[in-house]
Amino acid sequence: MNDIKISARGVQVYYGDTHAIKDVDVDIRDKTVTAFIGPSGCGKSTFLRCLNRMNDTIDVARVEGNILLDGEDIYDKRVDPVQLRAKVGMVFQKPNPFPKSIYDNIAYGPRIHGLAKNKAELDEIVEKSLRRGAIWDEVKDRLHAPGTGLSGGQQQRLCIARAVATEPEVLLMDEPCSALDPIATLQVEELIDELRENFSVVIVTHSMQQAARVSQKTAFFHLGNLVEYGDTEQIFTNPKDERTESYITGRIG
Amino acid sequence: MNDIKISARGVQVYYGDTHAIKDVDVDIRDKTVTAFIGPSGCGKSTFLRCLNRMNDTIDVARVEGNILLDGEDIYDKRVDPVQLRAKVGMVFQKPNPFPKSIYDNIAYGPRIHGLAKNKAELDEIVEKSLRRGAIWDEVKDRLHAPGTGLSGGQQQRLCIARAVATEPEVLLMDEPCSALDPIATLQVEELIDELRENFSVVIVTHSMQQAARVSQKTAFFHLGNLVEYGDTEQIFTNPKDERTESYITGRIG
Amino acid sequence: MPALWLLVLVLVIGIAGFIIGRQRAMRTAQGDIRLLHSLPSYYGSNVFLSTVIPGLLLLAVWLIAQPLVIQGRVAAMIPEQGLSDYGSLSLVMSDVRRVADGLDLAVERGALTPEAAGSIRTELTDVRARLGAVGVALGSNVQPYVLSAAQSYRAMSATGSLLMSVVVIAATIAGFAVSVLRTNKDFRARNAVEKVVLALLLAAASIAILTTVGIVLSLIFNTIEFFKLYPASDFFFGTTWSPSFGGGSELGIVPLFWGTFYISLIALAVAVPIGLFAAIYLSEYAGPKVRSVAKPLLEVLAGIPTIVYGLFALLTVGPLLVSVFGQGGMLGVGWMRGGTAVATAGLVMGVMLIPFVSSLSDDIINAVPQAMRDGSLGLGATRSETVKQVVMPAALPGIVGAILLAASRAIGETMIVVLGAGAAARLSLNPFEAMTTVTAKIVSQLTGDADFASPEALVAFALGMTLFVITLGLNIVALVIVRKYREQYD
Amino acid sequence: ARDQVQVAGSSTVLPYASIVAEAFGENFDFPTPVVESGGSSAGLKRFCEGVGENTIDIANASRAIKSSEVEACAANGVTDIMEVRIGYDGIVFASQLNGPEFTAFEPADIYNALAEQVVVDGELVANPHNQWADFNPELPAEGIVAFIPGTKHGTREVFEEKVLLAGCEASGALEAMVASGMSEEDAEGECMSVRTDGKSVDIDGDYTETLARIDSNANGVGVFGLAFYENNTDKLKVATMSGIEPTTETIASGDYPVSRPLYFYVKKAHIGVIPGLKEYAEFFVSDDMAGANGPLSEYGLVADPELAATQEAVASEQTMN
Amino acid sequence: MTDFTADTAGPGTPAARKSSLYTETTRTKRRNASETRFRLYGVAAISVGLLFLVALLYSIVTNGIPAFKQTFVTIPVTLDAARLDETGNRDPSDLARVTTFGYKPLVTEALVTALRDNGIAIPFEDEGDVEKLLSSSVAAQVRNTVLADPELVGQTVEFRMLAASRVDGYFKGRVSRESLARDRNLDAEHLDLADRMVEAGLLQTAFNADFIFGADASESRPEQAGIGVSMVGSLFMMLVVLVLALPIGVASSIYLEEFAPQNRFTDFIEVNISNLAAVPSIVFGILGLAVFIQFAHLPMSAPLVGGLVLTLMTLPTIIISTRASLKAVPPSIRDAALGVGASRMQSVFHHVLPLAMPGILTGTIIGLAQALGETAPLLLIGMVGFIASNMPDSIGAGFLSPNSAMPAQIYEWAKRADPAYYERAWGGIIILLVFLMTMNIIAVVLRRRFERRW
Ligand SMILES: Nc1ncnc2c1ncn2[C@@H]1O[C@H](COP(=O)(O)OP(=O)(O)OP(=O)(O)O)[C@@H](O)[C@H]1O
Ligand SMILES: Nc1ncnc2c1ncn2[C@@H]1O[C@H](COP(=O)(O)OP(=O)(O)OP(=O)(O)O)[C@@H](O)[C@H]1O
Ligand SMILES: [Mg+2]
Ligand SMILES: [Mg+2]
Ligand SMILES: O=P([O-])([O-])[O-]
Repeated sequence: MNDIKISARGVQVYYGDTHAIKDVDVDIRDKTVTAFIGPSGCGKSTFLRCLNRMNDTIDVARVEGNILLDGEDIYDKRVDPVQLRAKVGMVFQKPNPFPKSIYDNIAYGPRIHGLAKNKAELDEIVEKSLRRGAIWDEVKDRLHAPGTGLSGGQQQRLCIARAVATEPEVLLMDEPCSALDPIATLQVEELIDELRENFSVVIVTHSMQQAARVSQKTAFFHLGNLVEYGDTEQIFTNPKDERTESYITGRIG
Repeated sequence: MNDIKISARGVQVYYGDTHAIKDVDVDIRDKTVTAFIGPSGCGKSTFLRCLNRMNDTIDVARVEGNILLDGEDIYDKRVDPVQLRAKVGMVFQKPNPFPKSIYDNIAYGPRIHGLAKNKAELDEIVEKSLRRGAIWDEVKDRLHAPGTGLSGGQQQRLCIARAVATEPEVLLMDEPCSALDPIATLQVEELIDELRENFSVVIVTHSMQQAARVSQKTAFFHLGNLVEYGDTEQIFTNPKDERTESYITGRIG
Repeated sequence: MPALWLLVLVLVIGIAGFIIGRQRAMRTAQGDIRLLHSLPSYYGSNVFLSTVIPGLLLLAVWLIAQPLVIQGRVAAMIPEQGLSDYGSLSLVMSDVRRVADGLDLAVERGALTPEAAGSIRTELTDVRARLGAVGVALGSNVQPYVLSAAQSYRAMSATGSLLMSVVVIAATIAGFAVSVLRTNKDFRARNAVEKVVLALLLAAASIAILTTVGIVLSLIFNTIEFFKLYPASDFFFGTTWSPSFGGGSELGIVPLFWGTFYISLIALAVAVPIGLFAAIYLSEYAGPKVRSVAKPLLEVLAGIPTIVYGLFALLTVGPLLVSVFGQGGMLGVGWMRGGTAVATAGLVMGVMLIPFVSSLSDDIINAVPQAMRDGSLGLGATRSETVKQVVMPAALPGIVGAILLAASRAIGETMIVVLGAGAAARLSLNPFEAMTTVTAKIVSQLTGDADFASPEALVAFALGMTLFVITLGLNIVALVIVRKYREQYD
Repeated sequence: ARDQVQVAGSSTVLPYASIVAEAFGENFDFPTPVVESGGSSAGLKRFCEGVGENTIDIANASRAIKSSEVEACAANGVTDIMEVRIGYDGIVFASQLNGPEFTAFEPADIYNALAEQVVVDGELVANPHNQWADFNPELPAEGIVAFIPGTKHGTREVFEEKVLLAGCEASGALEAMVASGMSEEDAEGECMSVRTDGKSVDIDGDYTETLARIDSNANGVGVFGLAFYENNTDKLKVATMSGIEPTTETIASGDYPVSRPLYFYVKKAHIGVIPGLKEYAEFFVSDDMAGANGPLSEYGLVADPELAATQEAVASEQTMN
Repeated sequence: MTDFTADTAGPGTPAARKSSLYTETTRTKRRNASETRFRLYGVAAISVGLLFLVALLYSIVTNGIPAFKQTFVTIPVTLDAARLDETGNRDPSDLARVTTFGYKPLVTEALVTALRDNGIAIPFEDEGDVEKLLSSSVAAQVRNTVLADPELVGQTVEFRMLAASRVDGYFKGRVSRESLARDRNLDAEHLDLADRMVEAGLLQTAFNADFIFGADASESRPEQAGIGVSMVGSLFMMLVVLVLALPIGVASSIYLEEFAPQNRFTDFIEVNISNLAAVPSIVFGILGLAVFIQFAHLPMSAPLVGGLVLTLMTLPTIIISTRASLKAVPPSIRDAALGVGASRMQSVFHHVLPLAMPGILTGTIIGLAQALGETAPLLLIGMVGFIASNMPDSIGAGFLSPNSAMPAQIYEWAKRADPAYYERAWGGIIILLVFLMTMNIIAVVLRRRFERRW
């Protein structure tokens, strides 16, 4: 049941001359939440963006190595990055709602993927997604107000809802709770837990507690290297690498 | 010594028809760290932006009530918002580095305020600010690379350093550590502590721990109302309002 | 079948294809669009495109190729005598084509029966008169060999167009069938359609290249002709421009280029600051009301015909400048001898160019994210500091584009120069002196009275070509500089 | 198929051609011909581009076709060309109605005012004159400003040959030049060169531009077509040349020296093909139109004394040589 | 930890920092002064632009308004059957044989009669001289009326005819008795006559709809000239430009900005486009003549060809502005779309393009304005000159039959000798500008709807 969903081998990422990700091997399991932790600037977002080829959009970025999704090389020429991204959804570190209405923000993905047969179904998807993003109550009366007029945390949840609406098989979440209060955080964590039943989730977080709460696997990055990867419990209770230990106990940053 | 730095009375903010801040009275003391806490979308950022009139830039926003800085009404006609903002600095919720080099991002404020007599002094200010922003080590070799090419957390620290570089009397920080790892968070908290010796700091945060660690005063916002305001210790140990209690104990969001 | 009807038929099949493709896709997915690879309309579009494109391509190729093929075969039928009569094969052939077209028209108008058109003989019929009656211009009487060539030409064309109809329709239906058959729920319809759209986008971009080729081709022959008559070195390095009808003209391009450069410079010196400041004011300071009125009003400046600007320069601005800078003028400097001057034309041209800078820049500045402004204002910057140091650098690439566009228009402008700057070519530094530009001289030599085969008239083409090459060079330099700048920054 | 006559060429002939075209359209069943402007050269060039519907039928010209152009025509298959002279264009000197008394010029005056080199006290020198009175006390003591046709205009050629060259001879400058060792030909060329110090202003535009310049410059003297002058007598006053006042009569009789013939050229191959082509050509030179009292002469065309011969030639479709 | 220095001294002297908000520090004063200056530059820039606009519009309107009024003569004309229809059977082809030259005396006599009937003495030796009061178009007007309704022959019909341009000029203040002293066309007596005719109600000045809807007229009768037909020519040209230039321009910008790989070929296209912007418009005319008329055998003087030439000329403007505004759309928007699984094509067409719309519309406004006012390229494809066609009777004819364009018409009028054409040229400019503004309004309104900040 817990097969490998994504398998990365020897991944290198360069931004121009900067070597941002250094030879990372990692396996992301299906129906599992994997947490990426590590100090700011260590390459978590960069690596995350490799997994659905979002780095393609950065001119200076160059990716090497192999990344297999369900055994297929996602950097293969035959692969359509669009289809890949429909399968591997993403919540970005900086909330980026479309300058459209809240409704359209959510409905966009389902529309282009043909997930709804008619308007009623679409409405249903939008409501469900907003509920899952724990923002329904706050926006249900202003679905047609612009998404850019929301507060920081609301925008973040909107983006989570938007990503969930397309029902990806893998969801990459870059610090999805950074602007959320504890309750909202809890709700998002519940969402993640729920998603895990069918899908695979990768979450970048700076909160050890959160990593410990939601993830089964944890990867610790440091200066572009994947230092340690293993069961969350083991990483937090019994780290093998001393850098991991220092980080968890708050000694390196 | 701990005089009132900012005093707000009957502040109301409307975004078009939405009543985002409802009749808030609050006193912000000098040489004190004040934490604003509350669920996402409750109006923390909105209120923060009132304090240095950043809401002026939002067309639909309308501010009513009185806000006094050192006893002077900042919404008075005679007040130049530019001078006000030089005194009351701000770190925004979403990191917004200028599309310029890292160096120029920091040097921008000192340049316009004439804080440096010459290039050497400016270099010094830049280095000092980057150190205070806890990002010097990461960027010292790429000071002339664009600030937009930094990681999320690095951008956030860059923006903190940028705000500190102009040496404001009051520093408003909207979730300054949301994208930071624990070590970097700690460093920023130390910075805040240090700033407190001479200045006044207002910080919005979703982390109760952080609020408890750095602040002396805490204000709890809920649905646009200031529900409770008092000594941090008292708020966290013995809240008067039950909504406060619910929030702190994680029951309302 | 005429090409137009063929075209309509192909399009109709294509539209039917769209509907059928869409339906078929839905059917293969049992009416559940979630099972489809792409949205249903992509399947429809895919069938439409696969149906229409082969047909249209074939049609286009055929329409171009058929005359060439037939011409080759008919040309082989022309006897020796034809060449000596006409002087060249192409002249004979143009007559053959004209006669053939005439026969077609005659048949169409009922002046000839189809059989008669195929069998008439010059010995028996005055073909020229018969064709003239239906409105076909023939240069001379029709030779027997021309007529028979024309008749075979018609016969071949008829067979050719029949064949064309068959082939085009076959290709259309084949495209239709293949794409409909390929339509099933797993077919990557979106990718297929997007590939075609991308090709269309590329084709649109390539029109610029075709235009360039067209311009070069329409200038080059006369330019070569010119250089046969007039030494290139005198043209490129001569500092005197004085054409005259009787020959012995001096046609040095240098003063014209100097005039072009000088006038454009002054025009930009007027338009760029005014346009930029106006754009900044509109996007950063003005309220929505002011903006929504002032911007379109300024845009009217771009729509006033240039002849009005020319008259404005001649009648208003010129005399005004003379009253300031002329002899006995307000400044008493006496720099300006007449109303027509570089400064007059430059000033007025600058006014015309204001909206090119202001409107485009305003849009670009407006597109800079508000967060950038907030960042700067939050540090205690004034609005002008924000504009100058944060907004403008962010908007710079677009603004540079707008300024280059304005500069290009300045180089290409004619009427304002003719009326505002005068017609005399001169090399001088005094901006209050009359001068003229390359473009103005292209127009005047082209519409002048000189012998059209003389260097004085042909020089228009050489001027056009030279200007074209030089601006091309400048654009390459600009591109390289912009690239360099961008690379340093990243 | 094209069913209207297509004409292009000289802007000097354009007004006459358009009057004819308009009347032609009113009185015949053919559509009104299209008369394009764009200059004699451009018109002839398009005329010579070939035979066929996508080429023009008639080229208007304010000068005779050149032999090199005839050759170019022939090279493109345009061989049978009919040349039709419609009359003469008078060229006059005029100045602001209320300006100085520029009412009588001699060619020598114009030469002395505008030439590059003039004779002063028997010496050939670069033109030193600033005022008209400097060389002819009978002329006003006003600064010299003249607006003459630019080198693109056919009028310039006439101005050079019939005024400057004549003035050069009359003022003795030609003699002086030859005496100084110049060849006859070079001297004639030198006679026709105009001073470049700004006192003589080339006008590349049309007469309305010259008029506008004179309007704003009281001392200006300009060169105009007779028809243009006659339409603007409320602003301009004309000067006599060698004592002769320019009128259609004096020009037709040849007394007034400065004039040039106007032509149009017909592509014979198009006759009988383009409907109305021959009718238009005949109508143009008919007495009703081009005769001495016809609308053309009313507008300012100097009627051709040999009009009858021209009508004859058009009727018989006579081509050039 | 290393990032900290123990420098806690605090910046700035507290005394200086405790300055009041109400008083500006010297530095703020200086900066605010520069702010005010900067703002003033903006106001000044816009004022200068608007000032020029007002000056231009003022001279256009004052010069052009008289063109909208015209002087008419209303008299009865006896359509003498003996002279108009010798055969007497009212056969149209026989009627047509009498030319305008035959009608002219008829009209002149009618005027003389009308004057006599109203008791106005004719001051000329030759009574026929009164005909100079009338436009030379009247004979054609009467003839056309007769040809349209042969039954009128033999009757007396009242006609409203155009007065000659100089008479018209007299009532507009352009012509005075003094100025006629040296005029061959009209004498001062004619003006006296005209004044009497006004008193008698034979002559009146009225709004001239024919100026707006009519066709060009020859040089000898400015009073008849109208801009309507060339306005239709411009309209058809603008249709061609809009339908071709906007999609092609936007498509090539999208390709270059969003999809083009960085290589020689795209560099080449890019340089070409910016270079085309600098090609003088007349060169596009040369190109149009060579390609569309001589090579592709499209008809001469046709708005279709004009539209094609102007399309090529307008493309660079639209492309350059579209590219600039595509570039200005922040990448986060593209990321957001790609992140939910949109293709690049979708992200561009669904998100980027709408955000770039203001710039695209600006380019379109400016490009079309430029195309609408351009004369030079039309010179070479036969749209400048005397092209007095009728209104096209079908859409196809609108594109293909010979026509002029508004700027070409205005340019021609401005060159004509009769001063009456001068006011018509300006009047034409008024109509051109009204046309332009109507065209722009749609784009301006659209643009306002798309404008937003993010
Ligand atoms: N520009 C705007 N236009 C309209 N409504 C807005 C705008 N900005 C904020 N709001 C609304 O005002 C309310 C308060 O927003 P604010 O940004 O102050 O919340 P916040 O407390 O900062 O929340 P968060 O913790 O999520 O950042 C929210 O309901 C939000 O949707
Ligand atoms: N567009 C870019 N151009 C150049 N360098 C970049 C770019 N994006 C990121 N980097 C650099 O690559 C490194 C890794 O960045 P990344 O964004 O992956 O960090 P991160 O682990 O997500 O950090 P954070 O927790 O702060 O978001 C950093 O040193 C950063 O400065
Ligand atoms: Mg990151
Ligand atoms: Mg907030
Ligand atoms: O146009 P023109 O040839 O008569 O000068």
